[in-house]
Amino acid sequence: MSLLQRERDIIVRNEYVDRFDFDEIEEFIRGASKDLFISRTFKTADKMLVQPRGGFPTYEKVFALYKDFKEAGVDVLPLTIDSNTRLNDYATAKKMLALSEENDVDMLNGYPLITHGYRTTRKMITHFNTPVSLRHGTPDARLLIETALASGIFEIEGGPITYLLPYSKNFPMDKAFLYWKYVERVCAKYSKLNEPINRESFGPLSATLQPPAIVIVIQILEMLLSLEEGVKSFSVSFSQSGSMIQDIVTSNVIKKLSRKYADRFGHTDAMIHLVYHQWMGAFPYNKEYSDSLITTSTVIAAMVGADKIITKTRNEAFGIPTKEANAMAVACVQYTLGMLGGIPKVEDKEEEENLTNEVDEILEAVFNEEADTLWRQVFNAIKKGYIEIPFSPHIINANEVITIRDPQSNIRILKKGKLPISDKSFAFERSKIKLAQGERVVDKIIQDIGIML
Amino acid sequence: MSLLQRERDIIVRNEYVDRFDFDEIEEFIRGASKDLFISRTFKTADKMLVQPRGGFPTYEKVFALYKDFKEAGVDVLPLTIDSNTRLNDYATAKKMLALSEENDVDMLNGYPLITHGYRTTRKMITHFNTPVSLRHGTPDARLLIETALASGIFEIEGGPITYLLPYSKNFPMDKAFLYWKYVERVCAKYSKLNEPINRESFGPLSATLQPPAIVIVIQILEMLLSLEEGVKSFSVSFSQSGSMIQDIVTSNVIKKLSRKYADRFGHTDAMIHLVYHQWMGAFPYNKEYSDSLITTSTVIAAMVGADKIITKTRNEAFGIPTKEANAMAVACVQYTLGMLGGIPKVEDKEEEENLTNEVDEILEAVFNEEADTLWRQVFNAIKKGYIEIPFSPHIINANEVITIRDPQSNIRILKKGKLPISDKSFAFERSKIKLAQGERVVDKIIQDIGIML
Amino acid sequence: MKVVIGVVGNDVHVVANRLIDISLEERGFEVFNLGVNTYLEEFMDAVIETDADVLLISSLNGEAEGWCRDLRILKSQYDFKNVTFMIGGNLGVGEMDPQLLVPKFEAYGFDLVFHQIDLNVGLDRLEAFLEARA
Amino acid sequence: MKVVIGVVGNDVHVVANRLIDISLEERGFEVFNLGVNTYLEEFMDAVIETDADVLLISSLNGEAEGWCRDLRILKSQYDFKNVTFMIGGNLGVGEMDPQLLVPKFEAYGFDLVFHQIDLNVGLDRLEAFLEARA
Ligand code: B12
Ligand code: B12
Repeated sequence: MSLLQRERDIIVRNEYVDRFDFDEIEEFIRGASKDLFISRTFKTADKMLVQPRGGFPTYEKVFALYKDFKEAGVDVLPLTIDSNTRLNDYATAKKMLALSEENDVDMLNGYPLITHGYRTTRKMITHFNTPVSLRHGTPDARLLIETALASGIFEIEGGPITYLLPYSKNFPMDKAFLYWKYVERVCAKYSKLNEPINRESFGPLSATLQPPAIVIVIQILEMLLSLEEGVKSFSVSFSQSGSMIQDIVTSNVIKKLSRKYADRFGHTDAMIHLVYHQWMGAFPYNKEYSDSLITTSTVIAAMVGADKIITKTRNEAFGIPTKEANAMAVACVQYTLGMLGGIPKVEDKEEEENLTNEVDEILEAVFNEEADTLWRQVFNAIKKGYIEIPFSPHIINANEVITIRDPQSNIRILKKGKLPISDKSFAFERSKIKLAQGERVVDKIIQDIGIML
Repeated sequence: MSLLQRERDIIVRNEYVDRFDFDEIEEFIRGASKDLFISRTFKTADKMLVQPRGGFPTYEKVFALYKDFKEAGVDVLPLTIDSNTRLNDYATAKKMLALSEENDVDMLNGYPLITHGYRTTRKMITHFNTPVSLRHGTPDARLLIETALASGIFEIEGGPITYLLPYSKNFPMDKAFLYWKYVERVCAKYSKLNEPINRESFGPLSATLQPPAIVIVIQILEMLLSLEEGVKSFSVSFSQSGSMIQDIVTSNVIKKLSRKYADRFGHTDAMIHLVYHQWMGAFPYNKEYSDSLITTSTVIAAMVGADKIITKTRNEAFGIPTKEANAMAVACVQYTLGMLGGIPKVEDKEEEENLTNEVDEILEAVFNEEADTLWRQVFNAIKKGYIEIPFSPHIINANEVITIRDPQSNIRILKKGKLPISDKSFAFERSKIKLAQGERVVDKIIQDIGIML
Repeated sequence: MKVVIGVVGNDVHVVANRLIDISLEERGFEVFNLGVNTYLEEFMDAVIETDADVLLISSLNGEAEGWCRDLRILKSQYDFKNVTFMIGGNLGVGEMDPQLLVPKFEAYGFDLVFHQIDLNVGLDRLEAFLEARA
Repeated sequence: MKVVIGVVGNDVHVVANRLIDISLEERGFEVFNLGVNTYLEEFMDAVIETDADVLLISSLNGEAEGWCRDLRILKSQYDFKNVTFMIGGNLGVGEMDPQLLVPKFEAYGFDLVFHQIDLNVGLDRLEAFLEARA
């Protein structure tokens, strides 16, 4: 028995889990409907796929949510996991699920997948026969991913960096890398049985003034860590920045560089997709304005040429959206994509060159790290502050980089901390920034975070 | 006394009109608040101006509408006139106004300006101290415009072609030219007293598959006819086509050519502005989709670089909008414009060249007409079918041109009728069209009209 | 079968009118299109003159009611027994309840009333109606 | 004046926390920032250790109620008479009626409760509260 399989046997043996029948699961995946694989939908669809976020504690409420989503014309269904399950606290998840079922109130902010188990969940997934994407934010997602795959969920979001730096205060980073290595391997293994399992990285990060160079570096690194383990279908992603041209530039560069680095590392057969997240920062308290923001994001996504868009709702500023609000957003995004014609192909050579240089420079520093494996190089790079994200709650994050917006709303690097970008690249960033006479950086930051309010 | 003044005295002597005190009106305009002149706002504002449409029968309802618009952050107020007044049927307008006032139901689809008179209306206009734009659709608008200007309404929409071909079945075209000449002259005269009066042409035409070449030709001709009489501030306009790139191309070409032809005719001192109409064709019956359409139009307007945007509402498919729906649209458009950053400057050299050629070719044919005045040249050109608009109800319209959409939703000329465009230009149009095997043109037209449904 | 079509009153919305013309021809009707801005009397005259089987009126700008009120009176003056009267489009000002509009126009003397209904749905219903009548 | 701040429970929303830190410093407070993912007991310990005048808790992910229920019990175990207890952010799951939320959190032992209120408005109110108390 392989080492991996031995680890798997241990992982799935858990008092909150019904016996895992690996043979049956392999059989299921081998024979699973092609329509459940987003990796295939990416190939066959001639439109941008639309996917909302969402999850409720009970099976019935998720079923009802999926029904509404389908009626709204959804392309990819989401399954968002509750935060107890994310923190591997299955006992609390179980208790809260029972309370939710008895009292018809939601005591969890998502679907406790481990508690429901794969046998139950699979019924729902196969019933709707639509690709499902797993949204969590879990550093140790081993059991979660085993359960998801066994349920028929063939797209897994996250990664050791993107589900750690924005989502955790002190989960040990080396562990995160190893636990995600496990996830990649299981995904790779199952990818051989039918269509490939798709892995997706979470580009929005802390969703707050993230400079594109850092986003792209992290996307490429998580992609390489995944492909390295045998994954064949991967989605890089980023979220609306607040500047249309910056989104276009980011898109052009991430498409070019993710392919370039995948190829350079020998993964020429890997499929790479681009996912665009509608505005992930603070939403306005006005629901009509939120609708306007959602449509604007959609138009930008079309200009960016994303393969998939992940939607927000008019309830975003208030709390977990109702299924109605969520489905309405899906319908409106589909409507907008359907009627939008004549999208021009835009580029900005100078900006693209600078962004390409920055990404190359940071990646070079990572690859030059003395370490035996890629994940250790990345680990060191983050520890040294070569990579850091603004507004991360994690203790390992360097917190030295400061970003603000230029007059066109592009996010620019004001203080570069330990980012290994060249003087030339940094000078380019600085040259775009215009602070008004006497304007304080803090005030500018507050204003720049709140541009959508 | 000048000939014009003699005509003016006759025009304003009408049993439905209170005595016109021209001296007092001149005094009023001379001393009027600069804030009432959109020609000045265009110069001082550093944003796209937002203007809705709207008008109700009674003074009180328009007052309330304006209040809501102001709270929504409107830049330019509209005054839409009822259709009896448009047809110079002041008796019916008066009767219906009385009924509306007594019964608190709207018996008119707009504001009967003649019936209310300038003394009353001026109170409202000066109270809000915001530029007002007159929206009508009247071929003989002489008395209407006298009353509007005397009221403090310093932007007048329309023109002898754009308020005739889409709006009338058999009003004589030569008369329309002469009546509008009167309007231009009065506007020109008053323009000397304070800031210039702004004239605006109505580019949407029949709002149904209008080819950009025809729209631009008509915009330029109405502009020239107006500047010729001494108007110094003019807005050309067009409406969303359904293709983002076609709108951008239209904008780039209309900006360039309107300036070129104004200068060529010696009007180098005239200010020319660009107005963008949100989608003017059939709206969806779903109000949320209408909201999405409105936001999409707004984003395109920003890309197009318009000086003013004219908004629609989520009620469009159903009927005259409530003041609440109307104000909401204004607020959402302002929100969208406010948060949109990093708009790229887009161009498409090949498309722009072709469109420029088409416009130049048609205008050349007009200017080559044997006639002593420009308006007669235009008149002849329309009679000969050198200029015609698809889906005009007017008997003079040639109705030979057929347009359909290409795969990018651009509106293309399938049959050119008598349009004097070169074989090269026409070949370019035809080369873009792709009809599916066995697809009938009628079905394609029906589908292409309804792209927003 | 002969159909007289047109848009009633001071209404210039011509687009649907053109499409109805084409669709009727395709369905094999002989069409007499009076275009926009047509008054009720003109419609009546045309029906008599062409000996039409159907009168199909459109109204989009919301003013239909004012222009169609007198249909019953006009109908009573001539023998229109074998003529089918049909109206469609946007039959009210502002947002209207179709439940209230339809009976109102039926009372004016229309056999078939379509408020904000697609023209093809309406023409299918017309054909079914004519068949049932025949 | 000393203020202990932080985000309660399993909540990682750090942005407002950073801004509150900066704003309090600017207003002349001495700030002890415990960051995100802080439990009620840790807050209490920090208040005692630093001898703070104010405890300012944020909660954004909707779970505040579960984490703050026990405040009254904890308060009763120590002498917090001179400490001002304050909470703000997004205090419920889904869309909530602030009219219901505020009294609930006051009952838990908070002096100042702000549901979806801008931080500067909240800090102005804090200063006014401290002044009135002095
Ligand atoms: C950015 C963001 C994230 C980022 C956070 C990055 C980071 N590490 O900080 C990411 C993407 C990682 C994230 C993750 C999650 N998020 Co989140 N997130 C947001 C979002 C979009 C903006 C928050 C923000 O930064 N705002 C900007 C700052 C400056 O403002 P603020 O935090 O709103 O605070 C203001 C006021 O509340 C006030 N304030 C705050 N504290 C205090 C204290 C006092 C005393 C006073 C007076 C005022 C005050 O001051 C601020 C400025 O005025 C909000 C929705 C929104 N608001 O639009 C959701 C939101 C807060 N997130 C939410 C959720 C559920 C989550 C997740 C659980 C999502 C999931 N299901 O996957 C995860 C996990 C988080 C966890 N374990 O806690 C929900 C909370 C639900 C609820 N309350 O009902 C929200 C409301 C979104 C939603 N509608 O579902 N999120
Ligand atoms: C394009 C348009 C115009 C163009 C018309 C160009 C032209 N000459 O045709 C222009 C810009 C010139 C225009 C002008 C005006 N318009 Co207009 N216009 C529209 C718009 C946006 C689309 C109409 C259209 O062409 N639709 C496409 C065609 C194919 O569909 P349709 O006409 O809706 O018809 C469908 C059905 O009703 C059905 N149908 C039609 N007839 C019949 C008959 C039968 C028997 C059946 C079964 C079905 C049927 O078939 C069609 C396809 O399914 C509509 C709003 C909308 N629908 O989104 C307003 C609208 C019709 N206009 C309106 C108004 C008020 C005006 C003006 C008075 C505006 C003003 N205040 O300035 C003027 C003057 C018009 C006049 N005197 O009549 C109102 C009517 C208000 C109401 N009913 O309450 C509308 C609804 C807009 C609004 N919300 O205010 N307009």
